[in-house]
Amino acid sequence: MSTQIPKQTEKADETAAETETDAPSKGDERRAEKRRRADERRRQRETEEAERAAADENTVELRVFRYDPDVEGKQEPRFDTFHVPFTKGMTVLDALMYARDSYDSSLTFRHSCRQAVCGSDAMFVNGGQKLACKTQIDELEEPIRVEPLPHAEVTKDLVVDMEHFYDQMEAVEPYFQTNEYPDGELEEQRQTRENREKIKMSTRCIWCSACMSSCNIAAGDNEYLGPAAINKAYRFAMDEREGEDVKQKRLEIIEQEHGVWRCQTQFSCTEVCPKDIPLTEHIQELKREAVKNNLKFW
Amino acid sequence: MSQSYNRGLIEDFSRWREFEAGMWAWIFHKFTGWVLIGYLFTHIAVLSTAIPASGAETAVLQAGNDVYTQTIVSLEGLLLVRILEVGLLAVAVFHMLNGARLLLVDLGVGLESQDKSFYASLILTGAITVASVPTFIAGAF
Amino acid sequence: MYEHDVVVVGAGGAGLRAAIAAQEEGADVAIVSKLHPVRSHTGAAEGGINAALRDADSWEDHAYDTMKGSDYLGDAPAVEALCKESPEEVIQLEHWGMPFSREEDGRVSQRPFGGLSFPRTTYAGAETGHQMLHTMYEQVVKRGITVYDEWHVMDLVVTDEDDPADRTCHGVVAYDIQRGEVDGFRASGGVILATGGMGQVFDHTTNAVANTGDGVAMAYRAGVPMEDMEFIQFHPTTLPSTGVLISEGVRGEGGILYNENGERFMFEHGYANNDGELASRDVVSRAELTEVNEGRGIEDEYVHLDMRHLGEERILDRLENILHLAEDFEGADGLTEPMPVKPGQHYAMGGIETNEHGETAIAGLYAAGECACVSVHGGNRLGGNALPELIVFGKRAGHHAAGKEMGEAEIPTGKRGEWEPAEYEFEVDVGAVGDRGPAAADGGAVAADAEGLMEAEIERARERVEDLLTRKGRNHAEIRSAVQETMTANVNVFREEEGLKQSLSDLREAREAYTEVAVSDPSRTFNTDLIHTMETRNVLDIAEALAMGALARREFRGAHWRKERQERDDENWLKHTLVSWNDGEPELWYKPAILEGEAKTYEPKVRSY
Amino acid sequence: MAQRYSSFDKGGRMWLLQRVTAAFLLVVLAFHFFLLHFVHHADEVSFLMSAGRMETLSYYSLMVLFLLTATFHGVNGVYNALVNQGLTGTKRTVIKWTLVAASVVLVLQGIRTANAWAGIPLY
Ligand SMILES: Cc1cc2nc3c(=O)[nH]c(=O)nc-3n(C[C@H](O)[C@H](O)[C@H](O)COP(=O)(O)OP(=O)(O)OC[C@H]3O[C@@H](n4cnc5c(N)ncnc54)[C@H](O)[C@@H]3O)c2cc1C
Ligand code: HEM
Ligand code: SF4
Ligand code: F3S
Ligand code: FES
Repeated sequence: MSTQIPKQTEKADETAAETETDAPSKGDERRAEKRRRADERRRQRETEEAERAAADENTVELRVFRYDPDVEGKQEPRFDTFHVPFTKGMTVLDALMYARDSYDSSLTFRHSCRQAVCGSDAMFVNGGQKLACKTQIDELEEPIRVEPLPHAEVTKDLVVDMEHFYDQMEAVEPYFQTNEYPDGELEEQRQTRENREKIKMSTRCIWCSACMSSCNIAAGDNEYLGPAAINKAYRFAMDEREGEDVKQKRLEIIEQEHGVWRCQTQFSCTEVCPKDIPLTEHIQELKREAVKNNLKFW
Repeated sequence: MSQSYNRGLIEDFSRWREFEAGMWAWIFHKFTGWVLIGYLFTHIAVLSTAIPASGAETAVLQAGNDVYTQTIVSLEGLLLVRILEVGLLAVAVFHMLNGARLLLVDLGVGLESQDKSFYASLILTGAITVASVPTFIAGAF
Repeated sequence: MYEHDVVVVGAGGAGLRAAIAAQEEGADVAIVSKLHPVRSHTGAAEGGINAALRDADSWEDHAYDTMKGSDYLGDAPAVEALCKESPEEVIQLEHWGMPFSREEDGRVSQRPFGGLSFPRTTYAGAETGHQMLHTMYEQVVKRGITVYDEWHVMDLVVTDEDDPADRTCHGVVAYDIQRGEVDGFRASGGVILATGGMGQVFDHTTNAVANTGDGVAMAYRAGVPMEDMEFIQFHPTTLPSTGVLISEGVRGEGGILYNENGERFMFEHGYANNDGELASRDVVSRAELTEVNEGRGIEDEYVHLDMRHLGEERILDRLENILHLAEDFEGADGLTEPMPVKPGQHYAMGGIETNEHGETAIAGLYAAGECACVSVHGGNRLGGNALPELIVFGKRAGHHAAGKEMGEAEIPTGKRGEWEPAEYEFEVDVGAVGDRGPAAADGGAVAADAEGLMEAEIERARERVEDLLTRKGRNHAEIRSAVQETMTANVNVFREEEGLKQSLSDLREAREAYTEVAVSDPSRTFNTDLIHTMETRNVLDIAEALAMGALARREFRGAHWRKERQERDDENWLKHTLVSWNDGEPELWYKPAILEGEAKTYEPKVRSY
Repeated sequence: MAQRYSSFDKGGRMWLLQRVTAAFLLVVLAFHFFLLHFVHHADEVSFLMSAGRMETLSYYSLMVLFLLTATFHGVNGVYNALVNQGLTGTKRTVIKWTLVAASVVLVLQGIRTANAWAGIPLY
């Protein structure tokens, strides 16, 4: 059973005791009482779940990180345990949705597409950055621990603040730029198959931020562009449709103080990317590209 | 700076479980690099005893009674120093092998087998260290 | 309160294109979306974008194919606009850098698609939607268009004249998911709804969890009719646990469907003696469900799609991504075992009634994309026709809202043109429960000017949130699943009189239950419980209109199949279904489909391929 | 183009130098270890033997170069590591110059030692 329960109760008692000594206000008492009742309810729910789990062998145990700055009793981060009936093909996201819809509707996480294209549900599952919807339960060791992405500010439960990640993505001028378009009205720009192949993997990024969360350098240096943004820059720098002058500009962007040189080839970004983008390879190629480009003028 | 909530000791610790090869390599490389630069300073400090020694008489030098030779011999006579030297060798060998691996990575060679090359560096380091123990310890007893 | 010229609700393909277009016309635009733009479900589209780009092809052919595909329920002016403009829009995307797949000579690739007389589906690998969505978001970043992401739009701010045709939309009220506050977005030029699909009305869908048809429901409550809601496309091969789409390619390559007894039912039970597994989507979907209903389904739920006999080499070569999908989302290894599949809701042909400029019956309110019904898809959407719809009508709506002169529209909206009331009598109550309460488009009564109206609506929305957060009651999840269950059981690919009636009474029950709904999470931060509860109301409104339309339409057209009459009835049903909310008393009515186009008049023909 | 020249980002140059010195060190350090631990054993070291080697110009210059590159490589490595951990502002400037000073001391002391062996009276 969940290890947090006794601790939580202790806490509630403590606060109650405290308030007694220094002339409790009615509000404090009420709040303490409320908290106690909430704990009670949770304990009861968890016992029920555990019983159900015992009755039915086929359940999975999930330990989920909980935190909410707004709700008393959740301000102190803790883990809640859920027992979810296992069905074949179940993903971590399915399990979380089940837990939310059946046990605790305040369990909060981002999700939308359920098919690894929206990039909403990157989380820290059993110690690794994973897309919850793309992670099969039966490939994980139990109990399954689900936490929000490390190195990011937690908004609530499994939701982290993505603003910083978006800023980095948008810092590399992530839009196509060129000075020449073909003449004809319905003329497309030509691009060789090889060139499209070269940028193909880099265009698959779904902005999930798993890579950024896994990179120790990004954790230490908030200004580091990070693997995803550099990959985005790669996507354009290597696109032959953009032309030479634009490429020069692109290289200047990625060469800035907190750009490619920060990368220490840790490879963890490449390991966790749910879209299998060879991030380290792209970063390294840009470093070489930058050096080559600069050597020309030496 | 980046922020993260304290998730308790055990939880924090478990993060290490999924450290991938590349990350261990990074940590080891860092550690060995620092040891090496630290050693370089001490090394030069010890060697500088050669400066006063060079003023000594030729006979003294020949007999090995100068400050430099004395310092080295007494240091080398200590088992601890010998053991530390083996450690230094291990550190240096790892840093060299992994450094070579990193140079290849920078050249874009063998990125798919980066984990294998890391393990190879580890194993080779171990092998070379063990193999050199006799040479390093020789004469210490 | 925030003020902009044009407020776009939704940031999928349609919303982004609309915002860019409005900005091109010089308007100050803002996008308000409950998801960050790149999380929109447009990113899930795989197949491609239809556009007549090549010399050997023509927009007229594309229009003809589309009309035929729609089973003659498309409106010709809309269909022709789509086909004429999609080439320039696709080239526009290419000029914005979209990484299309390429031919040897460096031009964009096109491939054949079901129902098309020319290979005109332009694609970017198996991730066309993803590339399109990201390319357009890049343009939005480039232009510095303001995006309010993770804001859930709750309702429209519309004046309350009796006749919806006299009403005006002044903006929207929205809930900031991160901070838990209600605020208003006032739009002096217009509000463009681009909120996407409504797959969550069914319990098994290829749509995202966020596709709850919010825009459709909002417009409906404000007085805009919903059009052709009964036309829902079901895809026969989706994974049972998640609804992830397994492309038709598997059957195209020779994949076989088996039931629990290992019978190749498409032939052995005579569903399609000629084409077998390759019969059209609706036929295969119905066959699968019949098997399950007659007890020959596996685990009473799905059938097997087997591709093992194709051999590892061929599978890896042509269907590799299918292996990954089955593995990642279903835990099934397509090389060693058959994959479980079942039909799933895929696309809503119907939606908010608009004309070809994206205008709705209410002034200042526009709609584009899957939430709108222009109508280009009529009774059935052709694969690859939704993405061009997003960019063509997104752009048109954006331009019009920003004040561009575009001439008189040919498609009438609301009851402005020819129309007839439905003769159908519903046995169950529909619409709002109990005392009708304040009309959706209320507020006009209390405020004379737009400013005051906005304030009043914001206040009302705040009260509603407050009420949901503080009251005690039931969890929305049960209600939503009740809706999804009855819709899937009764308004699915099989539609029979009895079932449809059943669904309406189940929906009634759900509506009544919803009056007691409450949110148990008291938090002001990222309260998804609250958001989902509000969405469930939208799901309810849509489900009901959908079931009403389906019950009344006694014919088999496009994706709508009726047991009572299994053939198309052009005599009586060459017309669009419309449902108006009427401040709580839904009304069903019809308007004729427009078959006279600029190129020609599209005479209904037998739809056979 | 002159502008381009000066815009050769420092990060890029240092990065490249770190790799170039690493490649050089790889060879020289291996040689160094081999010579001083396997060919000659550590406990046999004496002033005269060292002096003997140092008196050859090529060995002397190799060792000085070894010292220079190792110092650069090591100190630059440490500096990078600190910067990557988020060292900024005044602290960063202070540490940078401290490291530079330490390197200068190290190199000078090293050269003095080498000179002592080589019999060059510059120490
Ligand atoms: C699996 C799959 C494959 C497909 N393949 C193809 C294909 O190959 N070719 C093709 O042509 N079509 C295809 N389609 C159909 C097509 O992708 C969709 O119809 C289209 O992408 C819908 O785009 P949209 O912009 O209308 O909506 P979406 O992309 O769904 O965007 C809706 C937006 O509205 C926002 N929103 C919703 N409600 C609210 C609210 N209350 N407040 C604020 N914002 C809100 C959301 O945040 C989102 O940004 C496919 C569909 C699916 C599901
Ligand atoms: C023998 C050959 C050597 C090779 C091939 C080598 C290779 C490398 C490489 C490639 C790096 C850069 C890592 C990165 O930035 O990602 C590095 C870092 C470093 N090296 Fe070496 N090196 C060698 C010898 C040395 C020596 C002799 C010293 C000590 C003086 C040393 C000290 C360091 C330090 C301190 C770092 C920084 C570590 C960190 O990132 O914290 N190296 N080495
Ligand atoms: S690069 Fe990969 S891990 Fe990083 S954000 Fe993009 S998809 Fe996610
Ligand atoms: S994890 Fe970080 S250090 Fe580089 S290789 Fe990836 S960005
Ligand atoms: S839910 Fe969209 S990526 Fe997982």
